[in-house]
Amino acid sequence: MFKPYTLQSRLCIAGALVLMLALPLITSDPYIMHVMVLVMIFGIFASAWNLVTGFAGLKTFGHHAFFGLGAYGSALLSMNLAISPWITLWLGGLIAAGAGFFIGTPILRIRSMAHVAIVTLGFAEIVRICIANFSSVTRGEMGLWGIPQFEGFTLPFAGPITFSPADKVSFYYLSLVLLLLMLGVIVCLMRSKTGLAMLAMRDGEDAAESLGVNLTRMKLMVFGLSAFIVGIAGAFYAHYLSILTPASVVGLDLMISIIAMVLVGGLGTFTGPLVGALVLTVLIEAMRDLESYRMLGYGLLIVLIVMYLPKGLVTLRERCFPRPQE
Amino acid sequence: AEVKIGVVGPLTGPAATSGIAMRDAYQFVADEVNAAGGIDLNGEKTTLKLIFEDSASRPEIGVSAAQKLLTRDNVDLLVGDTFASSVTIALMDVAASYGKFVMSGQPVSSEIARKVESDPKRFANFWKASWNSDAYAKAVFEAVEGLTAAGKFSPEGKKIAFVFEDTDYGKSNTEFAVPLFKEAGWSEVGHEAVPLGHSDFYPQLSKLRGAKPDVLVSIFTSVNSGVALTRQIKETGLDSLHVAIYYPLRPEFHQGVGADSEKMLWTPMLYDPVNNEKHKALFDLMESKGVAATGDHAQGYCQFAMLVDNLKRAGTYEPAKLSEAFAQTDFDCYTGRFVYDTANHTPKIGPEFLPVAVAQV
Amino acid sequence: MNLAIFLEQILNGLITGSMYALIGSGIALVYGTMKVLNLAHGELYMLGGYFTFFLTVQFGLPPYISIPLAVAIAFALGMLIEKLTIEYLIVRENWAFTTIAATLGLSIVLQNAALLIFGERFNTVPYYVQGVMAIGDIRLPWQRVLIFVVALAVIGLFTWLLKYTRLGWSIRATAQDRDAAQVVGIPVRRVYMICFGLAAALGALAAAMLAPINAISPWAGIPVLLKGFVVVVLGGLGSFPGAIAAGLLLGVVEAIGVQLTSSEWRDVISFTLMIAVIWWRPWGLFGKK
Amino acid sequence: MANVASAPLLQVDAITMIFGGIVAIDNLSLDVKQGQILALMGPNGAGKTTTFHVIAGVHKPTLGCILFQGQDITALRPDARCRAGVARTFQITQPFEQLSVAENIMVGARPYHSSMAELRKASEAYAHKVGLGDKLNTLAKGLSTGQRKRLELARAMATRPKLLLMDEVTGGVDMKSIPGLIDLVKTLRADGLTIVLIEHNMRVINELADEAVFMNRGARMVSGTPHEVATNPAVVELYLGESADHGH
Amino acid sequence: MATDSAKPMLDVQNVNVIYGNYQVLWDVSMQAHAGQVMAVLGPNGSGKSTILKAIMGLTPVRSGKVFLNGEDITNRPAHEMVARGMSMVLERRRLFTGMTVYENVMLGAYHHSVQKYAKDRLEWVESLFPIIAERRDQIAGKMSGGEQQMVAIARALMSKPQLLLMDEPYLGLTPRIVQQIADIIRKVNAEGIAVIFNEQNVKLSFGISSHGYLLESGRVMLSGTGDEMMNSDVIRRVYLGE
Ligand SMILES: Nc1ncnc2c1ncn2[C@@H]1O[C@H](COP(=O)(O)OP(=O)(O)OP(=O)(O)O)[C@@H](O)[C@H]1O
Ligand SMILES: Nc1ncnc2c1ncn2[C@@H]1O[C@H](COP(=O)(O)OP(=O)(O)OP(=O)(O)O)[C@@H](O)[C@H]1O
Ligand SMILES: CC(C)C[C@H](N)C(=O)O
Ligand SMILES: [Mg+2]
Ligand SMILES: [Mg+2]
Repeated sequence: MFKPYTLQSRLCIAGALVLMLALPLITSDPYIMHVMVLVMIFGIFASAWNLVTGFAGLKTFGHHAFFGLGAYGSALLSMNLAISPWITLWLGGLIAAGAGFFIGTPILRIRSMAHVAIVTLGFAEIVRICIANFSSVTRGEMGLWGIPQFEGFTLPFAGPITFSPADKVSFYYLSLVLLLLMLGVIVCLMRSKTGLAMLAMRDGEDAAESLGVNLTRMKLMVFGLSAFIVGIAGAFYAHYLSILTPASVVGLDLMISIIAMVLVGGLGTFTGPLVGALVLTVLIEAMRDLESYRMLGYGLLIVLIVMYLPKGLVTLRERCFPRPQE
Repeated sequence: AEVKIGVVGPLTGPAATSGIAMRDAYQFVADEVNAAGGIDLNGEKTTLKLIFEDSASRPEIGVSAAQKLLTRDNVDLLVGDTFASSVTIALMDVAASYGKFVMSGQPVSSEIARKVESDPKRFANFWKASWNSDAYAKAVFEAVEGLTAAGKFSPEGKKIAFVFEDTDYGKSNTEFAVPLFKEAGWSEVGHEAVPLGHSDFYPQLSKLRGAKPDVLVSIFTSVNSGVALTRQIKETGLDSLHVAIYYPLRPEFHQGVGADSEKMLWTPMLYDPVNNEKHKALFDLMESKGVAATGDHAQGYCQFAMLVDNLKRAGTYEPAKLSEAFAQTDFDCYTGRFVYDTANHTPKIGPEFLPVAVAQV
Repeated sequence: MNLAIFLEQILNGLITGSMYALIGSGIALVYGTMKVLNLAHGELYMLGGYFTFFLTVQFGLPPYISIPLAVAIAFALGMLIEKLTIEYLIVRENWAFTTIAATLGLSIVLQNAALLIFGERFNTVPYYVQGVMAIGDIRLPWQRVLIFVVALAVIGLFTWLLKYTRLGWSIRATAQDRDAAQVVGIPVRRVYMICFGLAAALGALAAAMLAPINAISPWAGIPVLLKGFVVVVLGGLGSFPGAIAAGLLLGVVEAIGVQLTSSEWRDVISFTLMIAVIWWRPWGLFGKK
Repeated sequence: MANVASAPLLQVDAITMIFGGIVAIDNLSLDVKQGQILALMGPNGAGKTTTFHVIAGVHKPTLGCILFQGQDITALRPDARCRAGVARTFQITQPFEQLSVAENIMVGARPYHSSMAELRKASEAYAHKVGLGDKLNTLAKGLSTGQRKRLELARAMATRPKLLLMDEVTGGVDMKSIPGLIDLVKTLRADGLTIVLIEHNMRVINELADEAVFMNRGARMVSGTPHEVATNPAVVELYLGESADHGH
Repeated sequence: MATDSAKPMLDVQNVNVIYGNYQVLWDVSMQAHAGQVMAVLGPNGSGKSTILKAIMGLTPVRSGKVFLNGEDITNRPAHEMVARGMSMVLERRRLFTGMTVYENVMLGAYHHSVQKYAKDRLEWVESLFPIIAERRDQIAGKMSGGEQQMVAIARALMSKPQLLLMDEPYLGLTPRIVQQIADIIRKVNAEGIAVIFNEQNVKLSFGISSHGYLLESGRVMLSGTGDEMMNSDVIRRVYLGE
């Protein structure tokens, strides 16, 4: 993880980037664009969850709270205070980060994985119920709609860019920019000394502490950052789909599918969450033809992937082309 | 020729019961129509092709489904969601931006109607096939008033309590009912929202026994909750008048509670094949093709038949023309007569339209 | 609020709590011994409910035969599932997460298999014992009393089993160090299988006891799982007496929460309680540091 | 006698540590002077490791306090003590299993290098010093007992401490490498490092320690030069047994 | 001293062990006879622990065979070994850290074929290590390093093994206890039990062992009797670094 990029990996990254940039030129089928936008939203979410769980070793099951807070926060700010979604996007992230610090504090003391999982899950349930119950503000389960879209603008060469449900391509590029930005933050962090200290904390808190790693600061930092990123993803989702219901953005279902993505893709790797988000989102769409067998097949595939590729899909390459031990 | 109709509804997840029933009912109608050679559209005999997609009751999955139907399958019109209001609200926008005609199925949320009213131009080609959430509230209120007037029921303290499912459905019903009763001098002594599928009501019932309401209104989509509440009311000996919304129309309810449902009121009496001859006719019709029809089937059947009828009258699936036909709908079906309120694209309710009937067991 | 209602609420809470405890105990068994967070426990519960339903309602067997039978089937099914999936994963190095993923996948599979096989309808089972127990103003059906008694008895039995039997020792030893357990002659693979089977049996028993109250459907397992987890964590992982106490506590807090505020805040109250407890005692109410 | 003026680098001031009913440390005081190597000896369960835990901040002592460079550090967390200059190894080794040997050491050396490449180079140098030069890219979970002990030492050294606490670092290390480790420690001392070590290997103690403290049941029993301690009849009886020459 | 030298109790033939794609053992062969104490020597990382684990069945053997009393036990699960009379002290103590000392020790006699010895043996190990009786109900993981090592050894002795594998049994123990354990090894050995152990200190090793093998980089470099080994140049060079 801390070695310089090899030529091969540079080429892979460049290739993937070019492909992502060029995709709308190949096909601008709105359905494909829509699925890809979802892939990228979930990719951001999954990467941020992987940051706390895979890299920092804090096994939380409650990150959907931050997604929901980001989404509702941004939506309500832009609706009620008439602030541009371009700004509330970041405010949504900040709200989520605040909540991240808040719930990060009690879990500082907890070392058992299951406890962290349950405490965060409980917190997310509290958030969901509160959003559902304060229906005078959030309209509760009836769903918040009428969320403003991003304002359009004019790009020097490309002409006017607009954001409406039919403009999938502009959403595609916007989400791609966000994804790259967030991913850049995560990669830079993890390849830095802070990242190293974080991995050390994951593998042994006592030893890390004895080597000068401030666990409290580290945990709060990573929790806040990850919540911020998830909050941004949530805020983008709100302005993209323009309907929010507590069950769909703070529901356990959402968290479960994110967890599945990361585990299937490969926990504790950079590409794993992205691969997982891509594969599972596309898979669940591709299996629409299986009709009532769809979810059955989906679950079965998760089990099989986990059993035969226990470190996730990202290890597939090494499976196929094993590299000699150095 | 063939007209492609995309249908989005919950085929998995906790609402799958209804979603699957809706799917079967729609297909039933389509098969009937196709067996008769189809309908005349744009001057051609046209058969109906239904393409179903799952929404799992989740907006983003529903939007994906709609997106796929509209672009991949290139459907000519869309029905969605067949059951969940939140999905309908989400895909209204998507569909509007493609300029296709959209009808929703069972969703009742008044938010949908409100959204139509908020931007009539944008949603000119969206029509709702079920009434608004306030319908039940009115029905309950009128039923209680009616019983009192007839001297069959005497509310001493005029106290009312609600136990409802913590969903859009449960909450909005309660929200509409409370002011009606309050205006008539009632006071609300219980307001208990429980999670979907909840089944242990002892704490709520203990609390209510202390509050002694005259009327207890319960609102669930999950039959499980309905059965449990009804039974536990009996067990704990709470003697309020129990008015149940929606869930008793599911056959499992009667299986589950047996005699414990005595004396309770329920609405909507959408479907009662035992006592209602029209419903019986529909039941027999579907039974002959091997479908054991439930209330969901009945609604699905009539909603879709109404859509087909409108297609026939419009002679095209072109959105503007079809919407014109919808505005003039007057379609009599087994469950009632569809006539639209053109202000909010919602079918009218009432004895002469779609009856939101109240019945006593 | 007068005293009678207060007492009645505590009683309600105790009974609900005993159900939570029964559900939590299966999760606690697997987590406490195998360190596997079994996300498919809810589905094992759900299947147990279906077995009970079919044996009792469809085949008309009396409950004292159908319930043990359903529990036995669940035991076998649990062992089979373990044999087919967990067994391969648990020997690998990153098992803590792969097992979560696998049980997550399994839960989706089982839910949808149940949907395909049993259909989407809700099914109920008649009460096993009829009649209502009345003490003064308080009325409780015997069915609920039965649940309470069974829950306490079963969890008591398991506590004893883990602490004092050879099987119990081997389960605990395997949990702590797989290699060391093998070295002293414990057949760890079989222990894992039995463990998972027992957990499935506990889930099925919970479902069988609750089937007359909670209808059975393919989705019946989901809400159950969450409450089960809360109980397990609150009570201290892997601690059976802890699971009982936490279950009862949670039940009582919920009931009183309903009494004092309204039902929509019930879960907020119980989760806040949980977080507070864990903040105060991170190892749970009864677990060890 | 010589440096009356210079206060000790580390002062363990009358600490007592009680776990449940077990008194692990019983009113123990230690003074460790700058540049000194102090050996902590004692039978199994005497409280040596616990003393290290208390100095390094893993446990807060039930009674007493710890002074480092004249400052009371009893309230500091372990990471703050590390930054203040206290490093330690673990008797029951705790490598970061998913990180490579080089990365393990890099964690310790973090504060001293701004670029990752430099950090890595510095860490590799430490690995070579303890004899792990051929295992740089092996994940720590694949290390053998002796290799783990070496890694502990390298990691602690990489924090560039003022005070190094070594808990049985040579236990499990092969005999061939022990002289090298002894030399390594000697050069560390020559660079001004102060060391407290726990050892059961008398040869290592004799070669390295300026002073030895023999603990029993949590309290200081005998102290003096290593030779004095090793020849004390009570120590022989309690600790060394018949063959007092064990380990030579 | 060796009885029936024709038929070794344990016969390891050309064992290869590979972790991932790193080969740890290369064609290792060794024999042990009943009543023999055998030392496995070698620098760190030479594969001493690995060969013991391979014999016990804790590490998969890629190729080669392990025979116990003439029976092929290659890659048989470890728990069966107890019934066949084998027992092992794992490296780095490996106790059931969350269970009590008593439970740890008693689990040593878990297997039904050895359960009958449990009571007598418990008394015996308690007399060897008084700390076991003193700390009966302490959680094993909270003991000191040396105390844990004693519990680990006691646990291995509980099953009255025929062949005892000990991986660095002296690690972290004070000299006095080391002597005590050496005495124990001698004593059990006198009852006809074979002991294979792995220890860094050559003198200590050959104080009690009759025979030894020297491993280097996963290969057997040398084997022979204690005296032969002690005086060999290879040992001096490879192992003692002299
Ligand atoms: N966390 C704890 N809880 C309870 N008892 C403990 C704990 N830590 C240590 N002890 C006890 O305190 C005593 C001292 O332990 P310590 O680890 O300091 O011994 P030591 O001198 O390092 O011994 P060794 O040479 O065996 O490593 C031991 O009897 C041990 O059982
Ligand atoms: N899981 C593993 N993955 C990769 N390499 C491993 C693994 N386990 C052991 N090794 C390597 O195999 C070699 C032999 O290890 P082993 O534990 O047998 O050594 P040892 O002779 O017991 O050493 P020591 O004296 O330090 O205990 C070591 O170099 C070690 O790094
Ligand atoms: C009664 C049901 C048909 C209501 C439906 N769940 C909705 O969302 O509106
Ligand atoms: Mg120690
Ligand atoms: Mg070793």
